[in-house]
Amino acid sequence: MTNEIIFAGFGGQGVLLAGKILCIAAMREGKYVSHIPSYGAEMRGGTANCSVVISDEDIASPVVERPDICIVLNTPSLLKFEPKIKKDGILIYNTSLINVKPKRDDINIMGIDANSISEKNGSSRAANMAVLGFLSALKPELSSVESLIVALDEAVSERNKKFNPINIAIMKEGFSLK
Amino acid sequence: MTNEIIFAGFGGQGVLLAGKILCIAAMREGKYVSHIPSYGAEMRGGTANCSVVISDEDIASPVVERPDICIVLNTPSLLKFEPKIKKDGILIYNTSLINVKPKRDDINIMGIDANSISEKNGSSRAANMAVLGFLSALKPELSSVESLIVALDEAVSERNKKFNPINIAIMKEGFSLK
Amino acid sequence: MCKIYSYPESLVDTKTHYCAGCGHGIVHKLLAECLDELELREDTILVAPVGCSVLAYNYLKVDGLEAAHGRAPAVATGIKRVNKDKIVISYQGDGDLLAIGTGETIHAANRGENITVIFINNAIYGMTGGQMAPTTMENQVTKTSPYGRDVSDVGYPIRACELINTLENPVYIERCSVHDVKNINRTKKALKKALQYQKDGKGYSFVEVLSMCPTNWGVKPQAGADWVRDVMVPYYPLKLFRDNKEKIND
Amino acid sequence: MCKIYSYPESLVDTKTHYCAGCGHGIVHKLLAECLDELELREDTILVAPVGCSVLAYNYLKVDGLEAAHGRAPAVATGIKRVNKDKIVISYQGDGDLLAIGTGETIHAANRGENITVIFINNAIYGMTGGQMAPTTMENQVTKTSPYGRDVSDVGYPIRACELINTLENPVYIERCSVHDVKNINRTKKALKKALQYQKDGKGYSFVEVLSMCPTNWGVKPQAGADWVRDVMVPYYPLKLFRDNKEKIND
Amino acid sequence: MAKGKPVINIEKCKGCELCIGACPKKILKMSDETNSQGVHYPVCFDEDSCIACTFCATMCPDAAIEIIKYN
Amino acid sequence: MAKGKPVINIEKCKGCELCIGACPKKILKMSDETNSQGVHYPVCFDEDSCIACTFCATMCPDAAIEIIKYN
Amino acid sequence: MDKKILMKGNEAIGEAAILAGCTHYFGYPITPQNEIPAYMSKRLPQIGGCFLQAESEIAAISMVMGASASGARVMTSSSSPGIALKQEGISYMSGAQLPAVVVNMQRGGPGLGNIAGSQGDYFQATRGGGNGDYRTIVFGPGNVQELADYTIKAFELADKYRMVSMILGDGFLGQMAEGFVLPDKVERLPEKPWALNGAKGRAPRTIASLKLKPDELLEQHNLDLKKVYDEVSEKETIFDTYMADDAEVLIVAYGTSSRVCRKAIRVLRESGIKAGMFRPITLWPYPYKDLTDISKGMKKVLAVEMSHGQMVEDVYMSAGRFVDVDFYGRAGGMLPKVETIIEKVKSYV
Amino acid sequence: MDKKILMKGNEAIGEAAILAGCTHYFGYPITPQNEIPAYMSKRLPQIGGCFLQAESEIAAISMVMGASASGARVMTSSSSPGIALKQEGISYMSGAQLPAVVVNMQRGGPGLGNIAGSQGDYFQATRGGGNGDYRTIVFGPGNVQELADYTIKAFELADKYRMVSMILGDGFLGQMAEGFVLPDKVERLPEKPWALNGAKGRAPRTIASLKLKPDELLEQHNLDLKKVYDEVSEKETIFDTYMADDAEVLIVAYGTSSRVCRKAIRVLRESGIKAGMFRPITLWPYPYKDLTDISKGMKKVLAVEMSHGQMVEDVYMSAGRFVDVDFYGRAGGMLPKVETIIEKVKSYV
Ligand SMILES: Cc1ncc(C[n+]2csc(CCOP(=O)(O)OP(=O)(O)O)c2C)c(N)n1
Ligand SMILES: Cc1ncc(C[n+]2csc(CCOP(=O)(O)OP(=O)(O)O)c2C)c(N)n1
Ligand code: SF4
Ligand code: SF4
Ligand code: SF4
Ligand code: SF4
Ligand code: SF4
Ligand code: SF4
Ligand SMILES: [Mg+2]
Ligand SMILES: [Mg+2]
Repeated sequence: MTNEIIFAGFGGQGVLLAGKILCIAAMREGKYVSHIPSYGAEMRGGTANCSVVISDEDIASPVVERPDICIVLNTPSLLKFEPKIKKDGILIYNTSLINVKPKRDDINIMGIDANSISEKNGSSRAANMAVLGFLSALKPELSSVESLIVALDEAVSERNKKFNPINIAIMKEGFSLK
Repeated sequence: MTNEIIFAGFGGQGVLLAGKILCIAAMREGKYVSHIPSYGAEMRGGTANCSVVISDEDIASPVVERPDICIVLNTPSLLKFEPKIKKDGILIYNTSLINVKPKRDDINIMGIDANSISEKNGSSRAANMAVLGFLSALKPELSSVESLIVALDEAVSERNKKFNPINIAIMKEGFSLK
Repeated sequence: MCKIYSYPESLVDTKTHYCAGCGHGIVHKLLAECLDELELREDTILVAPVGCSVLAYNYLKVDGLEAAHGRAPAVATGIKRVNKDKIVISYQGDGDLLAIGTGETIHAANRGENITVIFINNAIYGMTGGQMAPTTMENQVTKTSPYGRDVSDVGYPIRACELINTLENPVYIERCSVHDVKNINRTKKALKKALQYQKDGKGYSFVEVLSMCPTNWGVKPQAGADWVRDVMVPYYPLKLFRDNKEKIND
Repeated sequence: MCKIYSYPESLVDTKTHYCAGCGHGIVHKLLAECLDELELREDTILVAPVGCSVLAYNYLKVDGLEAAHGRAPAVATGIKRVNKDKIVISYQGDGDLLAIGTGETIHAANRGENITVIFINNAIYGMTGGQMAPTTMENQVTKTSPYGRDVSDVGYPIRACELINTLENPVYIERCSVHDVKNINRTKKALKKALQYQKDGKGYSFVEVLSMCPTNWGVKPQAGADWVRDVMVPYYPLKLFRDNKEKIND
Repeated sequence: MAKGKPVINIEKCKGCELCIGACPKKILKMSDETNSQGVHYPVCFDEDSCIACTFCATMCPDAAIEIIKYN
Repeated sequence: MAKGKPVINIEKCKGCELCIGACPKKILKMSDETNSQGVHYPVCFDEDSCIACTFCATMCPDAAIEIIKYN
Repeated sequence: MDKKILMKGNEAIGEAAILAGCTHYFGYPITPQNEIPAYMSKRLPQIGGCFLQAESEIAAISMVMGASASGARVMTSSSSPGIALKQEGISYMSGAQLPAVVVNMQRGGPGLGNIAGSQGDYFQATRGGGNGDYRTIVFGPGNVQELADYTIKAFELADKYRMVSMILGDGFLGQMAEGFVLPDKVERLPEKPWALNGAKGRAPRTIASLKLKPDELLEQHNLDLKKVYDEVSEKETIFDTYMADDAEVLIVAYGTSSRVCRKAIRVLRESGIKAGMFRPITLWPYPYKDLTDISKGMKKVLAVEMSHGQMVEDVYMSAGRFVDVDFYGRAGGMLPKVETIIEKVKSYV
Repeated sequence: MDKKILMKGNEAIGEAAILAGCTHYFGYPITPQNEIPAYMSKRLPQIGGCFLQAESEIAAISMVMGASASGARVMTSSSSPGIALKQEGISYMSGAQLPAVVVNMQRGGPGLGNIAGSQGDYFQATRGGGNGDYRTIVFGPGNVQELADYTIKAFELADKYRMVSMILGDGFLGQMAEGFVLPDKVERLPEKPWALNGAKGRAPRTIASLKLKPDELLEQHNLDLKKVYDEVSEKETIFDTYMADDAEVLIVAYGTSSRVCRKAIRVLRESGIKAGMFRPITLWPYPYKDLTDISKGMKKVLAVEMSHGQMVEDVYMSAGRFVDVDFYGRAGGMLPKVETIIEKVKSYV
């Protein structure tokens, strides 16, 4: 089983970190994982995204062109990635910031009010944690929320560990949404 | 028939020009010719020499390692090239400036008082012409003195053509020495 | 009722790839205005550097050539030596002009090539994501000076105008900034003068422009503009160094 | 009866490949004397340039490394960053230091690497047979300026000390000459001071030495020395530009 | 004093807010709405006070502002 | 005034004549003979006048001169 | 606990270099390898080493030369155009027999191209883009684990043979993070009795590539170099195979392309087609002999590259003497397509 | 009267370039090609052209790029280490499809090496020492006449295909003077509708090698380049043979080495041994097909080079598929020995 996932948003939304946490969590559960950011001369300071692959076998290409799952945190990312999702794939989008409606009817679309969840728990910038939690509820085969919590601790720098309790709370709330 | 020749002397003695004139003359007589200066990081401003090949067939290498004929105009050149001459080869050396005696007994050695000939004809720097004339007398198969005279005209720049009469006179005197 | 400010004719009406608040956009606009006003658009060849402005030729309606990183002044030289009657502009960033391109910069200036060099000093390598530039300020943290620029180890930020001002042939050297409206207007005047000089066959001109890279400085655009004013300007004095071959003394 | 002048210990007792009357030989001798007097021979690593002095390491009894053309200051940087307590000398010609090596020259100086750069300015490319150098004089005829250096086309000769003097970190900058005994002695003092500063960990020093290349100037050695005095010195003023980090004003 | 107004090309705007800092009359603020790229853009909340000084437009790195002057 | 004399290493000499120009006493001239490389070298024709100033040696690019001083 | 950690390829190289005893890094930024200098600028000061951002790639390789001559383990890294600029320096270092590790995270070319991963610099790396008859040891790792492992190996062989070693990765490998186990720290570094450190109590020594006099000196030097190169060719080839034992069609690929090929082989095997892979890991010395042996009897050999055909020449010169060789490649920073590989292989059987 | 004149190879290149309509030259001194810039600095001003000594080889190739983009016929020249430095620029020009002629008078390597003639840069020239999948047209002339003739041809093909052409000579060829006939002046230069000269009355145009968006752009560009390269490979190979018709042993050599081989062949023929030679003149595109055809049925093919084996790879990939290939080479600026060639060939028959 191979899952190809894209996380996308704007610069400060932590989509790269979200992908990394998912990878570490899945790796700890024995999966093959790969993570690659889109890098390069896109519009500078604009959208950021990363490709994550979680698989039972070694991974051919880390670059995801047609994702099974797509998590988008802002409007430009929705516009860009919605068309690329595989038929019957999953789109999770951040209703807090995205005011346009996804259009496709051949994929599973889920909105989550990620920024509100984050803010409610005392952080203005942890929408990424909310969607991570939600994803693990939706696709437990990728990683359990417990693994995500362990991975979070591994992924963030010493300096930022103090936010972990809040991040975990947000993750859990995301998890509980399903 | 292939003749491999080295002309050697110090910087201002015109050994490169002598080689060039011989080449042009022989070329005009239908021979294959090549001319290559020693170039590079020898002692700077020290000796200069060139390899000349005159042949009835196309020339393999322009670089002469063991010359048939060697014309040396100063002492360091004699010291350097005498040992390299082929057995039964020819060494022509400038007795005006070279006060050491050639040592080999398996080659034909001829001294010519080239600077005196030059000076006698009114030039302080045409020893090269004297040896050229002498060479053509010695080895007419390389080039006739007439061809050398034509070649001289071709080889020197417009600016220096005014010295041609003197140069020709010196060449002829060299020729007459044999 | 009339439009007193609109985007210049020479500017392509498109969205650039630059970040919000990036100084490159301001300079592009000014350059386009100058080309309009001097009617030079159809006589201009722009050499784009390797840096965030590598696509500058997509935003200005002029012929464009891409140089290898740092080599724009040499490429511009090659162009000018053929297109003697055309306006040739070398547009470069600080990494491009003052690191890898130091030799090309100094020698084109020294020859006094009749070209205009526009130097965007944003104290950082923008395109590659924020590494230390030759112009990075003392103690500034970048991707490759994570502990801040240690001037005792890697040297002080280099002042390009001062360096070039030691050479004989340059005709015009000025340092400007785009951190506020007053300075933007001054920058435009400088660019215009430089192009006018080139048109008149006077020779080499060099316009340095202090500029914002909010993305890699990790600040909001306005804070970036303020940083130019508060940190860069004091070290890189805004002034005219040479005009019409004459050195300007302080 | 005693020998009051002999060749220095640090100089290899051999015949050099230099032409008669070449300034490189004089500078080698002075450098060897300084190494002797400061007892630095066994602590020194010499970076040889590509130029006539490429074989300098054959003439000085020190460890030597050959740099690619123009890259000696960068190579010296690499050495010094490992051999922090050794004396590292970058010995370079004008083509090497000021043409192809412009970038390496400026940046090593700007970093203030604790090395000594000895710059032999003979206004020509010696090794390659006499082409125009960045320091070739106005109207000077060379192999690649057969009609004389046209400063309106290729620029004025570049003054290295003045260029480097715009940077912050250099500790010591002086221009000397070896065209006569008085100046040779001054040059020796400069070299000695530069090495002393390096030994004391003060930082970057730059000693420019005007020097003769009779062969490629097409003159006799004494005429070459006179040409240095009469043509080069007036353009390249012999002076101390900076000492112990302080700029010397005229 | 001259009168006028800024005309903002919403789609070109990248939301840098430099225009806001540049306006001497402080009559620009960022919109609550976003453009198609999700970017907030400036709006002039007091056109009457606009003196058509063009500062906002001059400052804009994205040539997203034009200025109309009333005569 | 000090007294001395130059000792010339004939084989090292390249014949540049710079020593000759450097000598304040003008007591050096080039030899008629040549060394093994065919090079003329300086000779001191008036050692009595030598003041052991070392100028000739200092000037020599080939370290071909040593100076002896008499005490 | 699993010792696997997640790191970007570029950072894995950086940490592995430090574990290998690399104390000096000189480089100049270029995408897609910027994480290497960024990582080194943080880490080297922590271990008392030296990170210096050079003014250019050329200055960087020159600094590497100086540090290497002084006996340090030293590294530089760049990507395609930047590596092109280092060619003269690499040639000089090879001529002077100075060891160092050079990393090339290849991007799309020619020229400025783009910043996606590519394998367009294979010729440059294995044939030498610099001047003269020199060789560098070239590794083509296929994942983050190998990037780390072969960085260690690159330092080891560089010192052992006094040669430049190169890690020939690409933008994808450098940018991607995978799980991998950090290699062990290298505890004993080799002595370098040839290093320059001032001639204290010994004769001065010189390190140079110039060999002027006598005329034969440079020839002899080249023969000496050749002897080293021959020994390396003899002893140091490394390769890997995948389902090659019973294969009828052999795919040859390295680095990122080999990952795609693996996938294709699995799919092919599912449909009963016996495909396998030969994966050279040292690209110079190329494992000619092993490839020749393994390819004998195959129906076809297919070389797959992210280029328009460079490594395939090495396949022609080995497998190609006995088996028909086909080629599939994409240039400009594009990955080969699994489907195309499958299609090609299917057409052979 | 015989129109033959005597000129150094380097000067012959210079004069031929001028006859080809070259108006701009940018270069940096290096032995053994200094006569080219010296010649151009005298001649170009006389015809209203431009000679400029650049501050470095890199600046020179960059100036060439600018002049080429402006539509001029332009040239640069250097020797081995200097050519190594131009690799990035050549890659850029190739990516931007800008024509120019680059002359490499090879010298002994690696590194600074020496200044004698050599053929150690064959890989660099034919495989590309720069980054990415690009090609340059490479000529390997064998005498002064050919230096002149193929300089003309190099300009012609460069413009025709918008590629960089290279004259791959060596120090011996450049320094030697021979008799030769000056080629005719090229009277009609091709139009260059793509050149930059200001967007007067037309849409602005851009010349660049950067191809960022969409992702496939650079791939397409590479495919376009490949199409050109394929056409050149198809149409523009040039080679020569010497006594090959009835030969039993075929020597393959180019440039200076081929001269030595000719001599050896004559000696061999005298002793009744049927040796002959295949001499590639275009080194890229290499005349694979012709060599394959001619070598079929030979007892042996012997590649001779002034290197430790570079062109021989092209021989392996063509003749080598049917005939046993041997190699003889000397590196470091030494000429192959006639006697060794004779010995080798004798051992085959
Ligand atoms: C030879 C080479 N080296 C390095 C790079 C990578 N690179 C691209 S842009 C750049 C520097 C950009 O900084 P700057 O010139 O200051 O321009 P900015 O983006 O800040 O405007 C670098 C190092 C390259 N493309 N080519
Ligand atoms: C990359 C490279 N370019 C050019 C050369 C050729 N070259 C050797 S020395 C030299 C310049 C010598 O001049 P300078 O540096 O002034 O030293 P000098 O010989 O005058 O002391 C040049 C261009 C080279 N060896 N390598
Ligand atoms: S990274 Fe900096 S220089 Fe580049 S576009 Fe963004 S703000 Fe401008
Ligand atoms: S060529 Fe000039 S610099 Fe070189 S050794 Fe001779 S005199 Fe000295
Ligand atoms: S034109 Fe002037 S006053 Fe009006 S909005 Fe713009 S900056 Fe403000
Ligand atoms: S300055 Fe321009 S881009 Fe920035 S917010 Fe104002 S209108 Fe938008
Ligand atoms: S020591 Fe002085 S006086 Fe004596 S010979 Fe030498 S220069 Fe002349
Ligand atoms: S200075 Fe030295 S080399 Fe020159 S002539 Fe005098 S002794 Fe000889
Ligand atoms: Mg910048
Ligand atoms: Mg010089």
